This record gives sequence, structure tokens and C-alpha cells, in this order.
Amino acid sequence: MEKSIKKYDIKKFDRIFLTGLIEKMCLIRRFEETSAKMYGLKKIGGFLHLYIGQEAVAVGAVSALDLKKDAVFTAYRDHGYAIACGSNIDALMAELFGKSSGISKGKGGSMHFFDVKNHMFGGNGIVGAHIPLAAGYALKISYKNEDGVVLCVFGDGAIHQGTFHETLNIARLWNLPVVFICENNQYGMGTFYKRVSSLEDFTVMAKSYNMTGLSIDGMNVLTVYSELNEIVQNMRKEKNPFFLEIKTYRYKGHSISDPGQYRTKAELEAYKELDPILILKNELLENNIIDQAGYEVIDKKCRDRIDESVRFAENADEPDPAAIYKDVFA
Amino acid sequence: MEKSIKKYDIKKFDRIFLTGLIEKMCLIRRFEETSAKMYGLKKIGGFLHLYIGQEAVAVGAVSALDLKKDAVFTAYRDHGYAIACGSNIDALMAELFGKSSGISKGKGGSMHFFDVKNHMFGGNGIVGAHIPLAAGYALKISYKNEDGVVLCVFGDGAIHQGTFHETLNIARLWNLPVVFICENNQYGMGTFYKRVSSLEDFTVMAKSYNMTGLSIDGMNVLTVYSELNEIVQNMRKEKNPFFLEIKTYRYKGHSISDPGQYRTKAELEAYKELDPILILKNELLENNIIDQAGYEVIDKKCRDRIDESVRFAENADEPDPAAIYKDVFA
Amino acid sequence: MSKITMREAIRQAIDEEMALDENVILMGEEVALYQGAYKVSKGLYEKYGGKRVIDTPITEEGFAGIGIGAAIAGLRPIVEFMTFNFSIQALDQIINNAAKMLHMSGGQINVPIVFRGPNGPAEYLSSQHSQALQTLFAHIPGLKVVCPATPYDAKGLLKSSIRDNNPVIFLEGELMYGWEGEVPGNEYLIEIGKADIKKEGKDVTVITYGRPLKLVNQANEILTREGIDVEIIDVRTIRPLDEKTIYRSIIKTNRCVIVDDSWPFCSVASYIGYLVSRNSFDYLDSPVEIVTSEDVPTPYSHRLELAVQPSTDKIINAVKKVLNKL
Amino acid sequence: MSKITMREAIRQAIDEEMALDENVILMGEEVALYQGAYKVSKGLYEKYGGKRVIDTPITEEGFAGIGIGAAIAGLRPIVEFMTFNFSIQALDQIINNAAKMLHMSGGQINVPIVFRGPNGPAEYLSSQHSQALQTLFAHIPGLKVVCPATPYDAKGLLKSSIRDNNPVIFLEGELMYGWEGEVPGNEYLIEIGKADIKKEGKDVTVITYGRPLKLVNQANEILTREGIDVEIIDVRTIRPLDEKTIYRSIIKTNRCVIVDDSWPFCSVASYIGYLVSRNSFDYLDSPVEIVTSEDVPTPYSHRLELAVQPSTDKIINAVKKVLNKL
Ligand SMILES: Cc1ncc(C[n+]2csc(CCOP(=O)(O)OP(=O)(O)O)c2C)c(N)n1
Ligand SMILES: Cc1ncc(C[n+]2csc(CCOP(=O)(O)OP(=O)(O)O)c2C)c(N)n1
Ligand SMILES: [Mg+2]
Ligand SMILES: [Mg+2]
Repeated sequence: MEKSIKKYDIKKFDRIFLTGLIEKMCLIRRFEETSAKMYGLKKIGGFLHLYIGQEAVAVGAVSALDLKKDAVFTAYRDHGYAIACGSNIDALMAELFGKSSGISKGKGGSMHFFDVKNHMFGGNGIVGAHIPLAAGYALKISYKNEDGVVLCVFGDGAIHQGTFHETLNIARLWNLPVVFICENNQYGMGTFYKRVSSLEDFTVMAKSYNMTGLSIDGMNVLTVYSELNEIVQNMRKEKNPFFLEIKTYRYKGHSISDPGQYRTKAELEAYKELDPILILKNELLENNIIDQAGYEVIDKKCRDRIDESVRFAENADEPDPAAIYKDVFA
Repeated sequence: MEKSIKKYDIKKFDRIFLTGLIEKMCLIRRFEETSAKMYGLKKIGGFLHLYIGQEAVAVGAVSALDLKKDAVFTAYRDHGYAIACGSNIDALMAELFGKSSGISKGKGGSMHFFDVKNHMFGGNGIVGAHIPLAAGYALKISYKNEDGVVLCVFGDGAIHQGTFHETLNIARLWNLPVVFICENNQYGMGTFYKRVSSLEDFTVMAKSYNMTGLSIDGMNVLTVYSELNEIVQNMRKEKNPFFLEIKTYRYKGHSISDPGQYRTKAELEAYKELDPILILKNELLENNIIDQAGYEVIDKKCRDRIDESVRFAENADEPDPAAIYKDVFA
Repeated sequence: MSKITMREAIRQAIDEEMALDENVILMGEEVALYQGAYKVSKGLYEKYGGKRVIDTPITEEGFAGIGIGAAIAGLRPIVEFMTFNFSIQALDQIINNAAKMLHMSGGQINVPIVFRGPNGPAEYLSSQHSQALQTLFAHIPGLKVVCPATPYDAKGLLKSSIRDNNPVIFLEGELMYGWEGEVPGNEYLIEIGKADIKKEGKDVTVITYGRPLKLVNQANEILTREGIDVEIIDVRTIRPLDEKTIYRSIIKTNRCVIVDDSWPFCSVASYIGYLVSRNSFDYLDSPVEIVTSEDVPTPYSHRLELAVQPSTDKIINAVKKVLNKL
Repeated sequence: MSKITMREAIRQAIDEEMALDENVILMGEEVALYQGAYKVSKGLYEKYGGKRVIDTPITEEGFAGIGIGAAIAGLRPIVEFMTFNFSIQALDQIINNAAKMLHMSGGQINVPIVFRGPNGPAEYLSSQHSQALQTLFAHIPGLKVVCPATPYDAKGLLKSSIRDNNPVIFLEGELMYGWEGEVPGNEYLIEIGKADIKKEGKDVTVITYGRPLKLVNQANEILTREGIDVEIIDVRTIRPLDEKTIYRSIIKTNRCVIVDDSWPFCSVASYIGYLVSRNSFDYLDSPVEIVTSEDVPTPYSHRLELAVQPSTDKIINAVKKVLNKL
């Protein structure tokens, strides 16, 4: 495994960028906490896969993109990516509430946030099924000689799927600009990733496709951002796919109905020390970029924004039953 | 790529074994030549994928097995494997003729030779689809604590299929005794293997599954036999899967209807120098194990056996139309 | 008799068959340590160990094929799909290997395997996770397709499926696991391919299977109050289909409604609808009606997903329609 | 008008659309250098180059998904399956991504893609290579399914399919590539979803699509000689289905036979059979008959495979049956 070292210098980032990162992570965290609460109140149903603990990955990675030309494809644990891409929070919350003003008109729900305006292409419920879609998007970029790149994010559970392997071979063969990100939160549902993998170091798999493979820490948003930035800038020129494992951890169960009994309390506690918001916050405090009061203003702003989105979603209209026959065909 | 070197000493093999090898290769060659002729005479229809040029692979590999406990799974280019496993030649030819005394009762044809008695489990027409079947068979061996091994043979075109990757991961994880053989005859239909692969050296792929990967010469039957023998003997004890690339060449088109215009005459001629029958024959002559007359006796015997099978197939009964409703359910 | 859930009935069937035959193994995602995403395999890993209750990676095509290979070799695997939505990735293995192996090998190789798991509409899951996929299997010769509606039927039919020497697709309604029903204490089997008349009646035959039986029962209560005497046939097995029981009923009632929660186009409902229209032509007093899912992907919104599915109202309407009471 | 083969008609449609719209690309196994396993893409690689005519590795699920992704991004890919038998490996991509994307994204993302290639019985290929798989696609809302029977229809419908903003499954009969028919020199389109009355008649309606039309025509010649006046409807598009043209015909003939080369259970034939039985109930003088593949895997032996398929004899019998002449 080619291990990444901390190669950023916090002083090189401007203040607005840094507070923007913490704000986005906070916004995701508060969105997720509120979603869970709303689920408890039966405002939301079905599966709800929370992103708490993983915020640095989506925020760091998406911050390295130019969403006018780049695109994001992810799986069902997609709230963080939509927020990182700048989706309207009201529309996201309304989607969870199943309302017609939801981002996917109440037809997609938690697993299917789509926001084409912001180049966020889902939200896919079938493990591994979006991996070729991302490469297909990149095929269009390459065909049109554009310099966009595609982020394709999937879990440690998805990496054994045929779609992953079939797609990486083609992506390398056709020089498609995709960053394949295995967001390794250590578990696929109740299964520790080593229990279903014949190897521990996923970056080895990149070699099968003649790609560079790198594994980085996903709890530090600046690490994620810096690595992605480098990869993305290179890719705009060199048009070669890249494989990246980002190690992270989810604090909640696989979905809201999962008590997560397959891991120890000690493990969970240890990872909570590595909370991505805490890490950035401490680094910002240490470097006098913000102070505690400044952080609290940001956090309050996020909480308020989420509360507002709940009010929006509560008051939004239920879809008309006739909507089921809309959008079957274009 | 871990390259194999010639590690056998021809003097260590007994004469009967060696003449057995050349006889089996001849039998395959004559069977294939005659099949092609019968196809021309419209006795046989559909796809006919000939094994000419690759005989050393099936014969060398299967000779290392004990077919009372081991098993063979291959794809549609399966005549050589059935013959190497000892299937009744009459039944094979009758199968090509679509007769009810065919090995698969005339229902399978060229692509679906099955001979359960001789542990030959097909014969599969969908590229890559038999790879998990082979691992499943090995799961039974492992479950019953038997010491059998399974040969799973597929082409250079099949190696990119999801089934290959999904199966290798599980096979390693569950310690299933399968020798995964990529029989690299350089082409998948009209496509040179490097045109559809992001890497040239397939043995690298073994690393993704924590397996040993080895590439060997498939034109020398004694090399194939010796390597397989070692792998199989180890596997009986250690129950770990193994990945082997065997480099070979097919002299005919992909199937009988393919003129093979995607390769040069020079390439074909160069490989004909490496004819597996010629190589073994020369080695046997040089070492005075047989003489030219001895070889001709063997070859004559093979030709006669094939002629006999044609007579058998010609005279065999067409299946009764009612047979279509048989064997739908057990 | 004791009242148990569908989940428990299925668990018991697997447990009993595993106890009887050591060739029976269970494999799938999260079936062992986690005891199943829907807790169907509760206690089985503990009882039978990791050699017989096997967690797989998320590779449906791969592990379905490995199950088929093991069945070819003589084991009797039960392969759980976490839901049948994911079985589409394994369809090539099921259609091209499991269903055809016996025929194309000229009778040499049979494939005793059960593919089971939740199927059909769920709640608030949108279109990829809320599909009733029986047509994809029922269309294929070489597969048996079973879809029970009660714990009693589920247990008896699953035991028969595990003992069957052919590939069996066993469809469990994703919303049914908590439903309760009487199941006898002693061992019993239910023959695959036999319909069950859940209620005798003389005015109209309502044919269904799986989850919609509950809706049919509810509709029946209302219709009974209105003086309409419904005969309810639960086919239980989609393939082979017990046509005789159906035709016999139509001779009596002369009217027929079929309720099915999959899409209408090329559905089981429309197939039965065709068979009845043809084979009971002279006995039908009105056209056969089918009540199915609406012909659209299932949306997330609960209001919309309910609008998509068969409902008591839709069934009542259909019954009145065939009785010319609309 | 000039006489060209089905192969050439399909090639022309692709060629013309590629010339018109640079977003149209063709991808699949052996489509470029080898010019297609069935030579449908002859000359296209030479004309449009490797950026637009793309050879893929043998990974159906992967390249189908990549095609869908490219369509999401705005290209209009034509994905060739060497045969539809191999499309089963790609079914998850087609069913769960292509068919549902528009609906589950609330109308944001449409998927303008054509999946095409040979489908249906071939000769001497046994069961894995000789399947008519239309049911697997026709069942799914969100897909259009087209299955032409003549070079004229194939060209006009394929051009419309390429221009359609939805996923279209375009099924070409594997045995039909060499069949000839008249095709005009000037450009034309045929609307998806319109049936074509291939022959008017008054005694009986025979509905079909794809390859079996030839058998129906042959049967018709014999039946004409016997004084039976057959109306032949070629639906051309399976989904959306032109029901009106069908019902209008039944009002005239009062008798109906449907011919389809897929398996009967949950087939297109039985679905149309149900629709006609229900919606033309008062006009039918006899039960609708369907002629399909026998309900078994296709065997290799030519004699057996012919026994499995629809035949002129089977069609004639069915027609006589609905006319009560048997
Ligand atoms: C093909 C398929 N199989 C099974 C599932 C059920 N399932 C949903 S999420 C999941 C675990 C995936 O884990 P991972 O890829 O690590 O992603 P994470 O949930 O950790 O983000 C499983 C098995 C599915 N959605 N699709
Ligand atoms: C899934 C699938 N896709 C496509 C085909 C058509 N096809 C048959 S053989 C073949 C080439 C396979 O090449 P390779 O694996 O190298 O085997 P070889 O023919 O060289 O023995 C192709 C594309 C198929 N049978 N199955
Ligand atoms: Mg995970
Ligand atoms: Mg090859």
C-alpha cells in the first residue's frame, strides 16, 4: 500500500475555504441527525443510511471538483454527497419526506438523491451498479475532448462486485477520467471488510488494471481534499483513471434499523476520537483560523438551516397520485 | 510474471505414459479435423469451436488429475477436454451429429459435452459463466473434506468477466481447491487479447486475490503436465486455489465460420512450428522412446477410431421429438 | 398448532431440513453472524456452524453460481438473496446454468438448489428495491417458482422445495415476515404444484398468491357483507401451475379475477387470465379481470407507492366488474 | 425501392443516424475491426473510426452500464449484444438503471440508449444460445421493446429507436439477417408503437411480430388456398403495444391467433391473448389460440429444435381451431 503522508500546509488555504469545509461537514452532520429524528417521528420511512462520521470524505473530495464540468456518482449513502455538491437543503429534506418538491419529486427518497443541476448523478440502491455509469459519463467527457473528471464512490462491500472489475479494466483501456473511490468505512452492513475479502489492501487491485492505487486517511478533510486535488488536476491533463481507497468509519448502524451490534463499543469510541469535524475544528482553533465562538456561529447556522428545511418539508405538498404515471418515459 | 522453466526430465516418465499423451493429442487432432469435414458435409451444424493447436493444454492438464475425485469445467471449446477425460468417442461424435446416443443425448451439441461418469462437467456457452460452477463443485469437496481438485478452464477473453473476479475472491476466502486456468490462445474471437485488457500479464490479477499466479508454455504437453502435477498435488494438501495462465494458440478460426483474417499468415506459420504434437513427437524420437513407424501406428489407430465414430454417429438414431419434454425437470 | 410468524415458519423449514440432511447448506449475504437482514436465519449459524451457514461477499452472480456448482456436485444449497431485487445480477446463472443444465446435459446433471428471499413491494424504498420479479423466473422452463401466502404454506412448501431435485425459486413477500398464522407442531410437507382453495364460494373466483392474499381476504369480508360469495384460490406455486383447480372453480362461478402484485405486462396474472379465457371460454359470463401493480416503477413516497399497488378497493372494483355490478 | 437484406437495413439505419448526429456511437464485442459477429456493422469502423465504433471486452454488465452512463451524460449509444442471450448478464443495468432512472430521479435524467442484437432461435446451438428473451424486457416499465419482421420495418424503426429519448430494446431475429425486402432509397422513419396490418382479411386475425411473420405468411398461403381469409397484424413494437389496431381487427374477424417464438408462460403472446380475451370479449366467437415455442429449453438436434419452435403446421392448426374447422 502506498501510504499517503500529510502533505498539506494549513496556512496555504484561505480562511473562507477552511470555514466552508467545516460548515459543509456540520451541515451534513446536522442534516443526518435531524433525518434520524424525523425517522423516529415517522416523517421518513424505508432505509436511511446515515453518513455521520464520514463527512470528511464527501466534503474533501467534492471540494476538489469543478461541478460545472465534473460529476459525482455514489451509492445509497448519498446525503453527504448531495450536500457537498450544493443541493438545496429544502429539496433534500422534502425528498426524505416524500414530497413533490423533493429533489427527486418524492420518487427517489433517501437512496436516490439526484441533482443534475449540480452534477450529482445519484444515489443508487444496487451495490456496485453505479460504477459503470460513472465510467460511461467519463466516456462522454473523453469523447467530447472535455477536461472534466468523474468521482465514483462505492463502499468496501462493493469492491468485490463484477461491475467494479469490469469497469476498471475498460476505464484504463479507454483512458477514462474517473477517480474510483472505495470509501472504506470498514463494514458492509454487518460485515467487517476483511471477512469478505481475500486481501486486506485494496490498492493491490489497482495493479490488475494497470492503475495507480493509493490509500489515504478519510477522517481528515484536508488530507482528502489535497489528495483529490492533486489527482483531479493530473487527470484533467492525463485522462487516466485512478484508484483511491479512503479509510473512514461510520458512527451509526448500516441503516437506521441496524443496531450495529457487530462491533465493539471500544472500537466505536476510538473512532469517535477521530471525528472529522473535531479534527478540522481543532486544527482551525490551533492555528487561530477560527475561535470557539466562531465555530458555534457556524454550527448554529447549520442547525437553523436544517430546522428551516424541516419546516419546508413538513409544509410541502404530498405528490398527486397521478404522478406515478409521469416520467415513465421521456 | 513468474515464468516457468523446463523442469521435467523426460527420462523420468514411463513410455506408456508418454505414448499415451501423444495418442490423446492425436485423437483430439483427428477428431477435430473430422468434425470440420463433417461440418462441411452438413452432418453437423451451429458453432464448432475447434481445439487444434491447443491439445497440449487439455491433455497435459487432465493427465495430472485423478478423475475419480477431481473434476473439469470448461467453456464451449470443449472437445479436447472431453477426449482428455476419456469420454467415449462414439458418443462425442454422435453428439455433434445430434443423435440420441450422443453424450448429451443430442441436446447439447458441440458446446455442451457433458460426461459426468468421467467427471467432465461441460461445456458452457456463456463466456465466464462456468467459473463459479467450478468453485461450487470445489465447495462440495471442501465441505466433505475430500482431497479432490477442480480444473476450471476459460479463455483470455473471459478473464475480464465479473464472474472471474467474484469467484476468485470467494475461492481464496473459502480455500477452495480450484486450479483456475486461463487458456490464453491470444484471441477472443477476432480480438487479440491485448486489445481488450488493461494489462498484458494476467498473472498480476492473482495478486488481487492473494493467490499465486504463474504463466507457462502451453505448447509443450510435458510442461503443462509437470506444472499441473505439482499444483494439483500441493492443492490436495493445502486446499488453496491457484491461478495459472497457459499460453497457447489456436490454428483455426474462432469457430468454423470464422476465416480468422485478423491475424497474419506469418504469425500462424510461426506458431505451427510450435505444434504441440510435433514438439512431443520430436522429443520422443530424439530420446528414442518411439520411432517414426511407432508414431504412425499411433496416428493410424487414432484415425481409425475417429472413422469408426463417424460410422457410429451416421447410423445412430435421430432423437424422438417427444424427447424435448424429457429432462426439463428431474 | 401454534401461531408463528412467516419468518419463523421459514426458519423452521430450513432448520428441520438442515437437521435431516447434512447436504443442505445455507449461503448468502449476512445469513450467518448477522442472522439475516430480515432475521430469517436466526440461530442457524450458532446451531450448524460456519461450514453450513455461510456469509458471502456482495457478489450475487458469483455466489449464485457457486451455489449451482455445489448443487451439481451433490449438495443441496439454499441461497438467500437479501432481496430478490439483487437476484437480477445473478439471473444469467439461474437462467443459463440452473434452469438448463439438466436438459442440455441430456439428463446427466440435475441442480437441487433453492433460491429464496424477499420479493415484491416493500415500504418507502423506491423503484430499485420494490419489485415483484416473479415473471422473470416464471417465464423460464426448468425453474419451479413457489410463492406462499401463509406461514403454514411457507413452511410446508419450503421443505418440499429443499427436497426437490430441481432449481426452485422461493419468493417471500418482503412485507410478510411478521405476519402470523397457525402451523402444526408435527412435521408436514406441501406438494409443489398444488393450489389451495382458501375459501369456497359460488359467485366469483378470485385467484391470487403471496402477499395479495391478505388484500383478497379483506376484500372478501366487505364483499360477503354485500352478499357476494367469493371463492378464493391461492395457487401457492406459480410454476408448475395447478390449472385444474382453477378451471374447476370457474365451471362453478363463471367469473374470474386474478390478483398479482407484479407489473401487468407479461405477468403471471395475465398468463392465468389468458389460460382461463381460453380453457374456460364456454363457462365465462364476463371477461377475466386482473388486478396488478400499476405499470410503472415504484416511487418512494408512501402515498404514491400505495397508489401503485393492488388494493382492497381495486379488488372489490374488479369483482363487481366481473359481476356486472359496476 | 431496392431489395436489401435485414442486415443491410439495420446497418443503413445506424449509418444514417451516425452521419446525422455525432452523439450516436456504437459499442459492443467485435463491432469495430471484425465488423460485427453477424457483420451488421460492416464498414462503420472504417467510416467513423474507433472513437465512434468501439470494440469492448467481453463484459456485458460493464459495457451495458457504461453505455447507460454515457446516455445519462448526453450521448446516444447503440449497444450491440453479440446475441441477446448474453444480455442476461447485463439485465441489472437495464432493469435497475436504464428503465428506472427517469422515474426515480423525478424526471431529471433520461436515458437515450438502444440495446440491439440478435434474439430468438438460432440453428443447432442448444439452449443457452437459442432463446427468445422479449418477455424479460417487455415486463419492465420504462423500456420500449421493438421487434421488426422486415428490412423496411427494421430500418425505419431502428432510426426512430436511436432518436428516442428512452431506452429501447431492439430485437433482431438471429436467423433473419439474410432475409430480403424492399426498402425505399429516401429517408423514412416508422413510429414506435404502431402495428402494421401486413394483410387484410375477414375470417381470422393472426397477430405476430419478428421472425414468425414468415411462418404466418407461409401458413396464410396454404389457408388462402383453402378459402380462409386471414388478417395478419404485425405489432412491430411489443411495448408500447398498439392495442387499438388489434381490437379493431377482432371486431371484424371475431377470431384470433397469436404467434410468438418465445416460451408461453408469461409471454407476450399470452399477454396479448389476455388483452384480446378481455377487451374483445363480446366479439370473440372462439377462444384465442397462441402458438409459441414449446415450454422447454431449446435442444441442439435440428430435428428437436424444429419441434420446439412455432411452425407453419402449428399455425394452420391454430387457425383452424379458432374457426372450429378441426
Ligand atoms: C447487489 C446488491 N446486493 C445486496 C444489497 C444489500 N445491501 C445494501 S448496502 C449493503 C452493504 C454495502 O456495504 P458497502 O459497500 O461497504 O457500503 P456502505 O454501506 O458501508 O456505505 C448491502 C449488502 C444491495 N443493495 N445490492
Ligand atoms: C457472455 C458472453 N458474451 C459473448 C459471447 C460470444 N462469444 C463466444 S466465444 C467469445 C470469445 C471468447 O474468447 P476466449 O475467452 O479467449 O476463448 P476462446 O474462444 O479463445 O477459447 C465470445 C465473445 C458469449 N458466448 N458469452
Ligand atoms: Mg462499507
Ligand atoms: Mg482466447
